[in-house]
Amino acid sequence: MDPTLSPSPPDLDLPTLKRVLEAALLTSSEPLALGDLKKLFDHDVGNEPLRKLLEELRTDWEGRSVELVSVASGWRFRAKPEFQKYLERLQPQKPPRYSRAVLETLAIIAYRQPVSRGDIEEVRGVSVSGNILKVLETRGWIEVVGHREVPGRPALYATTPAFLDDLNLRSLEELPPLDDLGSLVEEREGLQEATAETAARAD
Amino acid sequence: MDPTLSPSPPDLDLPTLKRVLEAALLTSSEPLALGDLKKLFDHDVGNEPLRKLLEELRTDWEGRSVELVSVASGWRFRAKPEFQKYLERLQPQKPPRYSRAVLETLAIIAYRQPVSRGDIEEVRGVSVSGNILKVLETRGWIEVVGHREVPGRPALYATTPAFLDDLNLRSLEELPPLDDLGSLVEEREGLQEATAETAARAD
Amino acid sequence: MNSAAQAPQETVPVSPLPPLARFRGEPLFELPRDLYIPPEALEVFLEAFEGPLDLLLYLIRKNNLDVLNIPMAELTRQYAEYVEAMRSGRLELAAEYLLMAALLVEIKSRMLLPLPVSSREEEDRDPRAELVRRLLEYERMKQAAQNLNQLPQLGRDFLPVLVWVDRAAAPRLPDVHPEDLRQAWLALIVRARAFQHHRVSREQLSVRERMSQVLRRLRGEGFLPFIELFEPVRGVPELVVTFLAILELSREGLIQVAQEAPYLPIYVRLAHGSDLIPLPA
Repeated sequence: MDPTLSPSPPDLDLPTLKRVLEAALLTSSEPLALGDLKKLFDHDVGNEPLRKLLEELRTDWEGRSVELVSVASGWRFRAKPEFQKYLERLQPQKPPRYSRAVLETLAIIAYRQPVSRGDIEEVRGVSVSGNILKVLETRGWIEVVGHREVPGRPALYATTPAFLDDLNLRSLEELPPLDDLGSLVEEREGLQEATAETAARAD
Repeated sequence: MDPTLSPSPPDLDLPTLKRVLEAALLTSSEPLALGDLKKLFDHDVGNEPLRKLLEELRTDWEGRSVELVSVASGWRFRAKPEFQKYLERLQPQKPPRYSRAVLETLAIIAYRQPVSRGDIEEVRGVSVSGNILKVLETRGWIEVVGHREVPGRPALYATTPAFLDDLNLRSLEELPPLDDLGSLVEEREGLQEATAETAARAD
Repeated sequence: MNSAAQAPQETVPVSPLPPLARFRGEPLFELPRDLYIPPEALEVFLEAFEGPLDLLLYLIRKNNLDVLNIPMAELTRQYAEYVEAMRSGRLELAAEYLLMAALLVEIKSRMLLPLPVSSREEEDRDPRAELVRRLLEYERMKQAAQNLNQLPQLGRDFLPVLVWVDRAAAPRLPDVHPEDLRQAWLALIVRARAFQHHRVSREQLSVRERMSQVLRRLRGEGFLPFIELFEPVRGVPELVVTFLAILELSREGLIQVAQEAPYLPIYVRLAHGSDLIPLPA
């Protein structure tokens, strides 16, 4: 236990605090934010001591089959992916595998958010069925975050924190960077404009 | 690791077997029977080695906030009951409430102690079921401190130090004073409000 | 997209995606070089493409064409042949495919026209620019979709830990606040319409608390010396409260106070009728 964590809170000693944190994280089906974790205790545990305890817990669990990870909505325990090949044998049903249409729609929303259905259709060159958006909404990965102020007020979609959680990411910045297609793009007279525009949209 | 657990299974060493078992048990919401756990591995792990590994895991987890238990349908990890009071704070559930009868009985004992069941009935104007007193005794909030020397020698109830602790009081004198009740009751509106509120709280 | 697309070769692997289509049970990872598509497979081919942009990209990559310098005539011809093959298969062809065919023809025709002398600004504008921009953006998103799909995913590639909490093992007990007791008392008074009788002062409450304490102290004891019930260190008010409590207990017949003779020690005991314990000598 780190001695710099003093002053000790009035009603619980640090080892007990840590045990309570561990119990909460092991029994929660969702990641727990610092704010959630504070609710566990009567007295106010500061952010810094809490983070230190969480880091200690993470270290305690190193080398096990289960690890403590920090994702967009907070902290959670998960089984390491390398154990999935065993664990999936106990899974009664196979997890969903998404079609290309769903994955492309998700990618456009993730990288270009907030986007309307029309924006998605513009990129994909085909109409986007309501079903595709529903699959992603049901999974809790996308949500309507507003409406564009144009006729029809189309809904604007963005990804949710749960999307990042489920991919074990803390922020959109941790998404794989968009491929640099520069190697394909050779400067051509008359096409500089198009290239510049493409580059601008990639930002 | 117990050396008698040989022969080692062909594809996994015992520490890995144990890690897989632990991951399976930590990620399963249902108890896992030996038969389920065997499905994790390609080769046949005998019941005996499996039980030994489970016993080892149980010992490994001793003293933590979570324990490995064997129930009718198999093995599962569960939070120790003594940690539940913390974990419940993460649930936004409405806390249970005592009925009006229980609260009134407790109020009479708190303000008028030591009192007999007859005293309580006289104030409440209705009979007091033994169940109500039992709820409060089981909670550790009231106890029999003596008997009145009248026919039947009725038990006299008083509140306990635990009652003061749980209500965060240092002494009975810190209970809300009743002196100002007169003014409240005299006001017709206040009375109706109070009655309505009491009725609402009794629900 | 990948280096394979750059190198000249007979066929171009489409991607690490699942087979492009299945034809008579055999997975097809690439489209045939020629335009012959078995009629039974037309529908699956169509499904294999996510739309006209996808088909165009396929044609460009397959022919190892430069995206930025698309030979419109050739691309338009190939595209039109695919679309015609799909149409002759009497498939319900999505309107987007026909729209794209029209766009390709339009671009092709604009490239044939001489540029108007007056519009200097338009001079640099290649009619293909917008198509190229869309193709590149689509290809980028197509690749991003594959990259996303390769990230470990909850449920598919890893499981969350979920340890059971047995709610029944330690059921939650109701919380009671001092104010609840006051409210309960208030309700009683309102009901009895006799609050004057039940008015309890602070002093009385401390006496009643001490009464309980004295009873508790005497429980299981025989006679206890009177003075042992007092703790002088707690001050005079405490002594008075204790004395009042003993008087009240005695008045209510709850305790028995005994003194064998004047000036001898006073003893106190619970007023039990049955288990009489003799007064200490």
